Amino acid sequence: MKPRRRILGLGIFLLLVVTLSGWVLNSSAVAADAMAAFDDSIAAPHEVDIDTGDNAWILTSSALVLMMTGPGLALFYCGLVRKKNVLSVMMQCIFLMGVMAVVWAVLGYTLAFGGEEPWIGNLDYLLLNGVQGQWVEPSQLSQVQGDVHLIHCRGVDAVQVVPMAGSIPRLTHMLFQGMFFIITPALICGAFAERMKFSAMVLFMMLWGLLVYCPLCHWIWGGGCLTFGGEGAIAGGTLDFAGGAVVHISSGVSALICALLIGKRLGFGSEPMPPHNMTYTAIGAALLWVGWFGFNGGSALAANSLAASAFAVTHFGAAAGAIAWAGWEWILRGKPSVLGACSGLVAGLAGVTATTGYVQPIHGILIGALCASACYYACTVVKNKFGYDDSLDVFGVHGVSGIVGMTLVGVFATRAVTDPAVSGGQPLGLIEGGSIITGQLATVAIASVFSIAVTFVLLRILDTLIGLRVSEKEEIEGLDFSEHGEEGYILL
Amino acid sequence: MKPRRRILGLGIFLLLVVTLSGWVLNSSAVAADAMAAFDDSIAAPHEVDIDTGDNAWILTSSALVLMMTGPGLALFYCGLVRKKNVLSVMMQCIFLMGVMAVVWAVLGYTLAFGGEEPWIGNLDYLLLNGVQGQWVEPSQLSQVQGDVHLIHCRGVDAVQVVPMAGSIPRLTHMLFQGMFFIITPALICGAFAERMKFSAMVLFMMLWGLLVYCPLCHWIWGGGCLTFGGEGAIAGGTLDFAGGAVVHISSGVSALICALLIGKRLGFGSEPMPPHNMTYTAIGAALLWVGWFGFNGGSALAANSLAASAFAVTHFGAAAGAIAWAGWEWILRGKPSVLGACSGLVAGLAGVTATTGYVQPIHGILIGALCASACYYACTVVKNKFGYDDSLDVFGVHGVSGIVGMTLVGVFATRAVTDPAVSGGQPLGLIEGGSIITGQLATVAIASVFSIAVTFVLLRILDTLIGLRVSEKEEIEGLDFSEHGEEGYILL
Amino acid sequence: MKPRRRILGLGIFLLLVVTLSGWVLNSSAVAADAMAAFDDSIAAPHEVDIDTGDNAWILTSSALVLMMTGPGLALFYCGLVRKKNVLSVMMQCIFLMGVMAVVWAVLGYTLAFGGEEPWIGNLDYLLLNGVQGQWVEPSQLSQVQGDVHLIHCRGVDAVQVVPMAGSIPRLTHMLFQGMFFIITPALICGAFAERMKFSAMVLFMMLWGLLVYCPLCHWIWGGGCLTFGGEGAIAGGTLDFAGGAVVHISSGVSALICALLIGKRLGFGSEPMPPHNMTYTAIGAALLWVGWFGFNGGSALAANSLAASAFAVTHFGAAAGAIAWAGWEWILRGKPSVLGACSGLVAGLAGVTATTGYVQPIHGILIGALCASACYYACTVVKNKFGYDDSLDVFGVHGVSGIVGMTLVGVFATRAVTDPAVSGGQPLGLIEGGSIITGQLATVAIASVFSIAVTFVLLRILDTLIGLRVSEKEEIEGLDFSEHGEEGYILL
Amino acid sequence: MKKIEAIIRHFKLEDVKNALTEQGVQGMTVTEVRGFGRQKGHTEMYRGAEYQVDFVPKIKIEVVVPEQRLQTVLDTIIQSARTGEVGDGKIFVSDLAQSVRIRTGELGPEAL
Amino acid sequence: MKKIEAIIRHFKLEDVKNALTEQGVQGMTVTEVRGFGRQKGHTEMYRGAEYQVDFVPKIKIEVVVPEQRLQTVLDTIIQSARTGEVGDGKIFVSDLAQSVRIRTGELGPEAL
Amino acid sequence: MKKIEAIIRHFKLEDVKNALTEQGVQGMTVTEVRGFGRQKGHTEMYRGAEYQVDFVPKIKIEVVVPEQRLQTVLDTIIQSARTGEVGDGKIFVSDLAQSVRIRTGELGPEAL
Ligand SMILES: Nc1ncnc2c1ncn2[C@@H]1O[C@H](COP(=O)(O)OP(=O)(O)O)[C@@H](O)[C@H]1O
Ligand SMILES: Nc1ncnc2c1ncn2[C@@H]1O[C@H](COP(=O)(O)OP(=O)(O)O)[C@@H](O)[C@H]1O
Ligand SMILES: Nc1ncnc2c1ncn2[C@@H]1O[C@H](COP(=O)(O)OP(=O)(O)O)[C@@H](O)[C@H]1O
Repeated sequence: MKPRRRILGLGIFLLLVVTLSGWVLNSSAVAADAMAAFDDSIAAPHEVDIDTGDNAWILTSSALVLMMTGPGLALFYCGLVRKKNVLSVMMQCIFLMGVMAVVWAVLGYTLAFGGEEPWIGNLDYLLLNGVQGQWVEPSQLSQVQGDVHLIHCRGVDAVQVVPMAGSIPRLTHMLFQGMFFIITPALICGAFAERMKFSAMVLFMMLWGLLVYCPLCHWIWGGGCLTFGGEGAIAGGTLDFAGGAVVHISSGVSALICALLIGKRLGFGSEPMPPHNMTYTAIGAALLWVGWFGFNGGSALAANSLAASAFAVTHFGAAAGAIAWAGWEWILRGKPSVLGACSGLVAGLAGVTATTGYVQPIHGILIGALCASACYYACTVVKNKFGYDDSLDVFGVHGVSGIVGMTLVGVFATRAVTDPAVSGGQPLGLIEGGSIITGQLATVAIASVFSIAVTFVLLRILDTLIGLRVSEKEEIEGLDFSEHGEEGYILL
Repeated sequence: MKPRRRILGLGIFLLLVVTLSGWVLNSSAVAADAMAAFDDSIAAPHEVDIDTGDNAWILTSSALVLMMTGPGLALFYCGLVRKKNVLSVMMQCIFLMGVMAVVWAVLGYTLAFGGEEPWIGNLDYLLLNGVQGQWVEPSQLSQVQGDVHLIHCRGVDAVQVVPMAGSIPRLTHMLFQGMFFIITPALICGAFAERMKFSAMVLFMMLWGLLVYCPLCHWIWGGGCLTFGGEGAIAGGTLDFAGGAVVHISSGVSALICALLIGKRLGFGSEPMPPHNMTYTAIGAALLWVGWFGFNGGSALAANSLAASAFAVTHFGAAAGAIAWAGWEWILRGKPSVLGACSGLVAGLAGVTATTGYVQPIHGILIGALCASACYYACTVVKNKFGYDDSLDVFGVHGVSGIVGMTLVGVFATRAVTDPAVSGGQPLGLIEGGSIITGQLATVAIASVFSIAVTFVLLRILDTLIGLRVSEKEEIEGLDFSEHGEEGYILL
Repeated sequence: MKPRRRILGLGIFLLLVVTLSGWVLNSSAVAADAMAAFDDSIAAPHEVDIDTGDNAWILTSSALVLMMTGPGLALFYCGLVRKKNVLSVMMQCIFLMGVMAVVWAVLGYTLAFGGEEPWIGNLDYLLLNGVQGQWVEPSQLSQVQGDVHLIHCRGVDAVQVVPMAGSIPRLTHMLFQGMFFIITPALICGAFAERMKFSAMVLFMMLWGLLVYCPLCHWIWGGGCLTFGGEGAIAGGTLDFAGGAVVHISSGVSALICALLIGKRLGFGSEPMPPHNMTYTAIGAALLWVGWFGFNGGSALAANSLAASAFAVTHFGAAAGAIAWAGWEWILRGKPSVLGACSGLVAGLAGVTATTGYVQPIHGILIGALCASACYYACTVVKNKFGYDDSLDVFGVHGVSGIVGMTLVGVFATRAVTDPAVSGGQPLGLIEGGSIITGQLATVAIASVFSIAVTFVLLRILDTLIGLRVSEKEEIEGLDFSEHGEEGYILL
Repeated sequence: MKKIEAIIRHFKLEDVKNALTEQGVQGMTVTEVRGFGRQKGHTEMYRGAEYQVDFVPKIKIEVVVPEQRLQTVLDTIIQSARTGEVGDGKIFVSDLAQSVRIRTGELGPEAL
Repeated sequence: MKKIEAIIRHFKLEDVKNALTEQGVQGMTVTEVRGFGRQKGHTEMYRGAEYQVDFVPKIKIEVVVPEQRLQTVLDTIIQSARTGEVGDGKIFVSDLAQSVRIRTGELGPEAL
Repeated sequence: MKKIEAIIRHFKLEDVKNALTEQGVQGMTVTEVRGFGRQKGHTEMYRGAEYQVDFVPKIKIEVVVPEQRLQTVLDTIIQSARTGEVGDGKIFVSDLAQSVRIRTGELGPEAL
């Protein structure tokens, strides 16, 4: 077993190294080619300025969103498992920060944001070409495509070309979006905590990112077939400000499939499996709240009034979620718990995510409370009824509130908040007489079915190839030692 | 007892839900009314632009200030209690993040910043009306009050109206100030740690926020009767840059009243009650330092030179505080302790808070050292003399350094730093020949007396109604289980 | 022994207090003098505007970099030692945050950035004169030197003068650079963890900062003898964007000297000394990753495209580093470990630091992987061969990747990214046909030799004067109690 | 009365407790211990440092029983704690001179 | 010599220690244990999962005393550890064959 | 068979374990305990509150040995655990009525 695994690891690793080195070293060449291939009809690059305030905010937001995965989610999740698996959960988060970042740079970003084809991005941004800076001779300048910022150099004709996305460098856009590509798969880890093989997890997530996340992201944000008001968009397209469908539905329903296919933890249902360190979970939840300001506020892609409004919806959604969940516990069980407040705030946050740029901050309170209440029901009643082991309630929290939140966009969205370039000044949500709710419901369905299907197929294939689960002995021993050879705490 | 409590919780919760839903659903209507009620004499809205840099900085600062409460203060405090109460302290912080945020949106902001009446804000901003965006028909545009930013929509006459506060959206202002409304009550929790009933705590804090914080905030920052240089301001008004009086004196002296009225912990004085996890306290202190940059630096409400200067005073105040407290320990006891350094840096930070926008950064060193020294004396000598159980030294640290800091503004404030629109180019502190110190001392007295009085009355009422303290049995068992049904660590 | 130590502490502390108070209180006077001494030939101050976006970003970055030391590095390091020394490591980080901040304000900044002499800064900025704001009468305005921003006051002739550094206040520049002055010595603490005397540590670091860091910083960043393209610069000067040499080589090689001179921990090699809390180490590593965005991205000193590019290189360097180190473990030992991933990401981050503003983001992947691989080799093979006890591998991680990173600047640096004002449009790295690599190698050599020499002398002197190491009994007992009188965890 | 001390595997605690409860045992005391024995520990690797963990986490159960129930209890523990692999643990039995219930002051088997 | 093992409530440790010290007891050894007995544990609830905590944290005090002081020490413990509610704990007494002070090699009661 | 309980200093565990292993001892069980004795604890100071830590962290080693090896084992422990300063600890020896190896059901010295 050991040597087999070792060889496998070796194989993957070498593959990665070789491919990457090849690509990276070729990238300059590719860049030149790519440029030569540009359409001559475009006369001169379209110059735009960088807004330093916008750039400052989106860079800050990018840092905040990375912080959500590590240490935020890592703490939130690792506190909930048993002590013997604490490191395995942290490792999943931290290693995914590494792997998904590289996959994004190499292939993910271009699949999600390259061109505006309906189904999937093109390869224009492969290996960050056309994203990172270029040094361009005057003769080739006319071939530079898209919005750019030009930095001239005294006494030299050639010019530094900075590809732009709105008022910020495209690199900033790529970074910010890349942080979503990390946290979304990391969320899924909660479903199969304490039993999935690390190697299978890594492979699954790489593929899931490219085959589930990138298409969804392209459809909804990258100019694809669900773009709101886009020509030929399905059901008129959808409003999903910061990832109700792209992030939470996709990860939530995939998590459910994982939980079902990978099976329950040994002893689930018979043995107690209480959180080993609720203080970590609480710290993690607080960090998620803070980081989510970047997640949602940054999704305005500028430091404008929309960012402020999205920030406010986020804040009130989290607040109301915490009160609602802990409140239900207080009423139904007599005691509000820390885990309740933390689960509720995360549910509130996940729930408002889709809505943040479209609804009034004061409505954030209602939306957050509704989402958290739905999740409370899902995690306490529904889950117990069906008996699946979605260990850290990824579906119960993210899946459910993603669905509820996406739906509520159709109710509460208002042109008083929404970017007029998006709303076109037309009424949006039911409350102001709009009818975007059909597009919202269609998107919920599409995102769910698509994620379920691809996840199912991926897991089946990986199960056949390398197996998804550690051995029974390893599971009893704990993944910290069996998968990583370490111990979490040596406090004696 | 249990059913009684349950019913109570239920009552409160339902009340909250009902009130909120009512209010929230009515808010659009209210908005229209409010607008209709505007004075016709105002011809057209006063347009201002958003400065994206300023907005980016204040949004970032808001995130930092929330981070101060959770996980910052939560860690700082929870490390200092006994293991059996670790979660109860975290829960107080996290639940207050939820409750105070909602109270602020509904009522707090308007009481603090609505209009410039001398005693309390008006209800202009109730439920965030006039704070969040509006969609306004051209015919009603003339009725829009205050500074606004207008976002036009191609081909549509109506316009999106963004209420402004200086160069940032009013929503950003509301958010930033709202984070103060969370941390200030959270600070008080240190006084009654390990023994106060959770339900009583929640009710107390909601009322305290509305009845102590909002008035004080309005008087000093909201154009009320202590506005510096304001017409008819008491004693000429006061300079309190980021909350020496509004935050630290108010919470510090209220904490003392809490400690006195709620009484000592069982075993206080006879049993050892050492901090159960100094590493948490140290992490928390470091996060407080980092977050305080947003607290003080953000109080410039812009990313200007004043923000930089306030940031610098903060940094040096914390640094000097850490050195001073640990230094006194080193001299007087032979060993500098981690808790000493952490207490000192927090004392330094709390101390410079009032001064940050008015004094030279290099003077921050002196002010931080003085405040930390005063707090050291208060926490080691004074407290032991009087024997009250201010469990985590909220008064000894925040109260004392709030008072010392507010006083030192009168000594060190200088027009070389202060916004000229505030100083009017006149000398301020004693050192440069000014005489604002009378206003400073008056404010210290007013803020202290007011906070003490209201806190006293509130606690007495709550004590009669629902009782402030858990039962003896629950206290021995620990609040983690008795109040929240959970355990902090399961490390075996 | 005790009284001797106490007296010593007392002495140092008093010295500090006295000196500081004297200086601080004199500073206004000094300021006036300094101004009077200005050259009359300069006619009027050179006015520049503050870019609020740039200022927002650099203030945010400053906060992020402080967060790297506390709680970032504090957690990363303290998790790796034994439980009995956990607080001693935290204390080193937190106390250094205090001490180095004050030393920087008083003397450090001016030594590093005062004037452009080749060897060391002048005293223009002593005690923050010429850095913080000034209130200047019109008659003296002509004597104000350097770039400034002027804030006028209605109805008053005098003006508030804000010294500038580019588009940000000089105070912001001072703050940002001051955070580097904290983390660089803090890094060294890993070398002598679990055995160095706290008093000796404090003195050593103060001197090291002034005598090693400040000169290096001045040579490379402050206009000194290693300024890239500077007149008479050694070997043409060097490109070190965010501190490959200034921070990582300097701290890394000094750490090695510390480890050698202070000697091994008792029981090193015979007793197991496993990390007592890998969860802390992982949290710390994640926070370092997040904070490093400020470290490298902020080194653009603006929120421009260079900042975005540096941010991206940082991200991919960390990612590739984590994959590489954990990958080598997976191949060679069969299991990827959390400590491996964390060490790798830190090695990647340290490695790309020098390169971030000069290389393509996609190359960051390669550079990060190379640096982490070199560090893996250094920490596993080289270290075991030589048998020194660089307890937390400061040399193996920071020294090695500093050296590799600085060298790789010479390979990968490109004018497609580099600020054209620096590159002058000329090819830089080997790959694009440039030849800056000589300057890079020269700087590696100079920085190493200089740091080694000064560190060696400093330690020898301090050893003679007060001794570097705690007694054997204290070491066995643990530094938490013996040096600070506290316990880390009381979890029973 | 006899005092039974059983060193068992961590994850067998629930099983043993349930089995004993079914046999009518009303009380026991459990301690976290670390065991050294034929079951070898494992090797952990932190960066360059290899390190042998000789001690394996175990659970010690202490049950005091009246003489006559000794054998049943022993058998119950053996059955419920056994996996058949090295490291299942030991049971040690010793005599007890006296036992007291603090609450009531009851002595001997009554106190159990 | 007799070995006394007392299982007591956590928060009674200080009291018992002080009472024993007053009786001239010069040494004891304390262990964190978890007890199962008539005092039922409690139910914790984590999201949807209910979970019964059967084991209650207790403290085990071990004191070795010369035969003649046995009764005094027993009485002292009983008095200082009693609250009168279920869960006050037990005291177990057994014979000791020998005791040694490692530092000096002293044997028997001298070693205590 | 005899049961040896040794209370030793924390940092002596490795030494004692190695010494015993050399003497052919194949198993032992180790517990974290806190000791109260002639070796006084220390005073910790948290802000204004002084607080006396009476209990010192110690290690308890339990080894069950056949009668005839008792003396060797005792000597080995005494030698390897001694520093000569107050607080080196104690060794307590008691009789064991029976021992069982759970895996095999072996009894008596065979079970060790
Ligand atoms: N002589 C002994 N004295 C005390 N405890 C022992 C002794 N031998 C073994 N043990 C305990 O029993 C546990 C299991 O013993 P081990 O030899 O590993 O397996 P097995 O009992 O299956 O042969 C050990 O981890 C240790 O805690
Ligand atoms: N038969 C037993 N053997 C060993 N320990 C026991 C036994 N019975 C009880 N105990 C210990 O004594 C503690 C108190 O016993 P319990 O039955 O709860 O209360 P009480 O002693 O007041 O009747 C238990 O938690 C357990 O640690
Ligand atoms: N009478 C006793 N009963 C049980 N344990 C004891 C007794 N006396 C001492 N001990 C244990 O032995 C340890 C060492 O004893 P101490 O008196 O401090 O030093 P020494 O053995 O060198 O005289 C104590 O910490 C305690 O754990």
